[in-house]
Amino acid sequence: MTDQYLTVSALTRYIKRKFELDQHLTTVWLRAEISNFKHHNRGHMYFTLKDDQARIMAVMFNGYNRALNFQPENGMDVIVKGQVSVYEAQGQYQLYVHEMIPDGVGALHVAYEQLKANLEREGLFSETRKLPIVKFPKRIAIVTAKTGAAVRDIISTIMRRYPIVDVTVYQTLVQGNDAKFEIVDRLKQINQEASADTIILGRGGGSIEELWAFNEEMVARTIAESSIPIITGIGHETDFTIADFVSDLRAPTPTAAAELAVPSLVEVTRELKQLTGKLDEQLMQRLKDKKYQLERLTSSYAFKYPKQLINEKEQELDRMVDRLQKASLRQAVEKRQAFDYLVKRIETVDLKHLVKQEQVKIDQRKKQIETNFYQQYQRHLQRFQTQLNKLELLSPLKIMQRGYSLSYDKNKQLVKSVKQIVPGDSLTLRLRDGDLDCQVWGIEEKDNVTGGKKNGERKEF
Amino acid sequence: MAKEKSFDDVMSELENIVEKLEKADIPLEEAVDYYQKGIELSKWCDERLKHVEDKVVSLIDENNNKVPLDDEEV
Amino acid sequence: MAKEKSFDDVMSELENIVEKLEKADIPLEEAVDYYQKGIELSKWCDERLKHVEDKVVSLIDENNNKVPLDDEEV
Amino acid sequence: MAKEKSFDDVMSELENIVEKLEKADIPLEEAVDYYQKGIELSKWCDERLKHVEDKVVSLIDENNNKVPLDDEEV
Amino acid sequence: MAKEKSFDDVMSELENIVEKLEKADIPLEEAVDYYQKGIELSKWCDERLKHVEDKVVSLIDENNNKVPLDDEEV
Amino acid sequence: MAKEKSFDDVMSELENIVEKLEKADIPLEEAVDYYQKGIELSKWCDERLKHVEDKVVSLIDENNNKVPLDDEEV
Amino acid sequence: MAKEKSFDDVMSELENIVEKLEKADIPLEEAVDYYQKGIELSKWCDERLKHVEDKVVSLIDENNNKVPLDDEEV
Repeated sequence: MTDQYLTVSALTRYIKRKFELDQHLTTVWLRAEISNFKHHNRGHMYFTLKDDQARIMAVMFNGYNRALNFQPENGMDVIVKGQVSVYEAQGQYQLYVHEMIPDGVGALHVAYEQLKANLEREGLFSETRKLPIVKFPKRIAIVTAKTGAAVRDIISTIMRRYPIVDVTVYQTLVQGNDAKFEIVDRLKQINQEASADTIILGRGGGSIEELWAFNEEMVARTIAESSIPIITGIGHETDFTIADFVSDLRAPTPTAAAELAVPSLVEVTRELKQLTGKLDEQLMQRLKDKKYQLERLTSSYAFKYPKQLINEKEQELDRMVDRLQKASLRQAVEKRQAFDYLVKRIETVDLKHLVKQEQVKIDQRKKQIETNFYQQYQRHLQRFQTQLNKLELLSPLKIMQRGYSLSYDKNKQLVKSVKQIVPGDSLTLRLRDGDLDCQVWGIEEKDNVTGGKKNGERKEF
Repeated sequence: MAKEKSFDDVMSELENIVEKLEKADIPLEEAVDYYQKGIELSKWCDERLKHVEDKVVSLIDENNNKVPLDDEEV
Repeated sequence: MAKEKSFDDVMSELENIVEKLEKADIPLEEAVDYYQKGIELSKWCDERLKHVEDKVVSLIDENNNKVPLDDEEV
Repeated sequence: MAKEKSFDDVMSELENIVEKLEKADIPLEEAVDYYQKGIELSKWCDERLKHVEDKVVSLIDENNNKVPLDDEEV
Repeated sequence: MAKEKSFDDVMSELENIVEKLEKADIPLEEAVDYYQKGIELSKWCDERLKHVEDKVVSLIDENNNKVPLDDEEV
Repeated sequence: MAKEKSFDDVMSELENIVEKLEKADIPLEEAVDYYQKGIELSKWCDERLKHVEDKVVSLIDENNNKVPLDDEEV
Repeated sequence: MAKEKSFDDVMSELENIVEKLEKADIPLEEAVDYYQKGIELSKWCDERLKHVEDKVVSLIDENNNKVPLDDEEV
């Protein structure tokens, strides 16, 4: 069960959120009487707003009340703008006042604020739709009252600064109910006639009610529609009219509007002189630049010393020719060296020596042949002599030296038997030291070898 | 130069030309052309400024009549 | 050289040629051609500049008669 | 030699030949041919250079007459 | 000897012969034949070389007359 | 003896004969024959060598006359 | 004696005879025959040898006459 109960804080915060989410309560315009006013020494204002039947607690914090141009007091009727919210600590709803004006002019202010808000929303105050002010106008139209300080201030200022401009004053009412219609007509007229390149809309200072024509919507819209730039100079520095917001340029005073509308002739002349001077200066500078550029180019190394281009090639060619000749000579020299080396090698081949060697060989062979042959010959000779010696030693003729002789018949046959012989045969009797030719006279046969006579038979020649 | 041109336009033009001439890389011929044009414009402006006439301040009254404003008034 | 060519175009051309000439490895014949062309172009530029200078001086004289500027500047 | 050949082309050709000659193992007859060709090419280059030099000198003279630069430099 | 033979071919032939001649065991008659051939070839080579040398020298002389280089170098 | 026979062949033959004559048991007539043959061959060799020598001398002379190299060397 | 007979054959025969003669018991008449034969053979051999000698001498003479080489060497 206890879960269903809220804390007071939660409830209060909930209620506060509800207040803050309500669009009607976030911006409230209220007309009321002040009571219980207390200006806290820290700057905040606390008071009650009431009417015949009801009251509401209100606070205006320091940051807001500083802009007030009057001192609120009890019993004063005021118009306030603010937001309703909850002061949690006290569980109290109250009005947090942002703006406050005394009632009476209050209605005008509301209208002013509402128109301002509308036109702003429409974009009429946008800087982008503002026309540029002509710097050197030829004709200026002044829309203001025929008499009064404003028109005098404007004309004298223009004539002092820029006397070459045409000035036309378009007389108009600047206060009262009809003022807005005249102002609108004049502005339209000037636009139709295209009789000016700048319009000054001016009026001297006054109360908000006196300046009210310049807060009228039709004036504001006419200003916005103008194809000629409009400078407003209305009231004093602190006065901001709707016309000021819509105009192409707002001046704080009529005199200031005149100053903004035209340049000073002295300044213009000075400016022209400066520009003309710059013209000369710049052209000379450009010429100088170009000259310098040209000089820089024509004095560049390659351009200034064109022979250098050739010189390098000359050197290159010289080097190449050098290399060509060296290489060619070297080729010839190397071939010559190789050739000479071969020739030398041929020449070191000693053919004569070879011939001599061969000759020596031949001679050796010849000698060997002779020697060998001689040895052979000697061998044969020795063999022969050995046999010859032996033969001589064995010669049977030596036996005959002891007195023997050998008889040979006429046929040179050794006579070994008497029977080989008949008397009368010739015999050769070989003795040791010669032969005897003999004739057989008689034959006497003997027995055998014993030497006995055989039958004593004797044959005679 | 056409008379219709405003002093304002011509001064702007002149200023424009000076700005262009101030650029270092502007071609020579263009620079000369600009210069020539600039001289012309400055002459025109000069003449314009010298030619200060006494301007009459006129008043368009309630009846839309154009009347010269009394000097005393101004 | 055609009159239509602008000074700056010709200067660019000249600069181009100088750059090419400054390269060490440019072929001989090309180098000479470039040089010849460069001489031609530089003459043209020089004449152009002189011509412009003369023109400017005459413009300034003309100008000075009407709008006297500082003499030292011109 | 055809006139269309550029100096640098011929120099390259010459260098080519020289490089070949600088190789140790080239046959004699080839070496002689290369050498003869090399001499021919070098003569051509020489004439070309002389021709070009004359041209440059005449260009410089011409240039100096019309656009006098520093005399010592050129 | 046929003109078509190159110097280097003949040098190879000559070298071949020299190597053969340098062998200790070469028969006498072969040696004589080789020697004779070698003499013949060396004469041919010598003439060839002289011709080339004359040519190179004369071309260099001729060249030096036209393109004087450093005397020490050539 | 046939001319086709080479000097070296004949020298071999000659050596052969020497070896044969060195054998102890060679019959006299054979020895004589060998001897005769040997003498003959050695004569042939002599003549041949003489001929070769003449040729060598003439070749050397010829060489020296036509290709004069360093005199000390030849 | 037939010419076909070799010196060695004849020498063998001679040796044979000498051997026979060396035998003590050979009859005188036989010995005389052998001896006689031996003498004959030895004469032949002697002639043969002389003949060989003559031939050698003539060959040497011939050789020396026709191919006179270094005197010391031969």
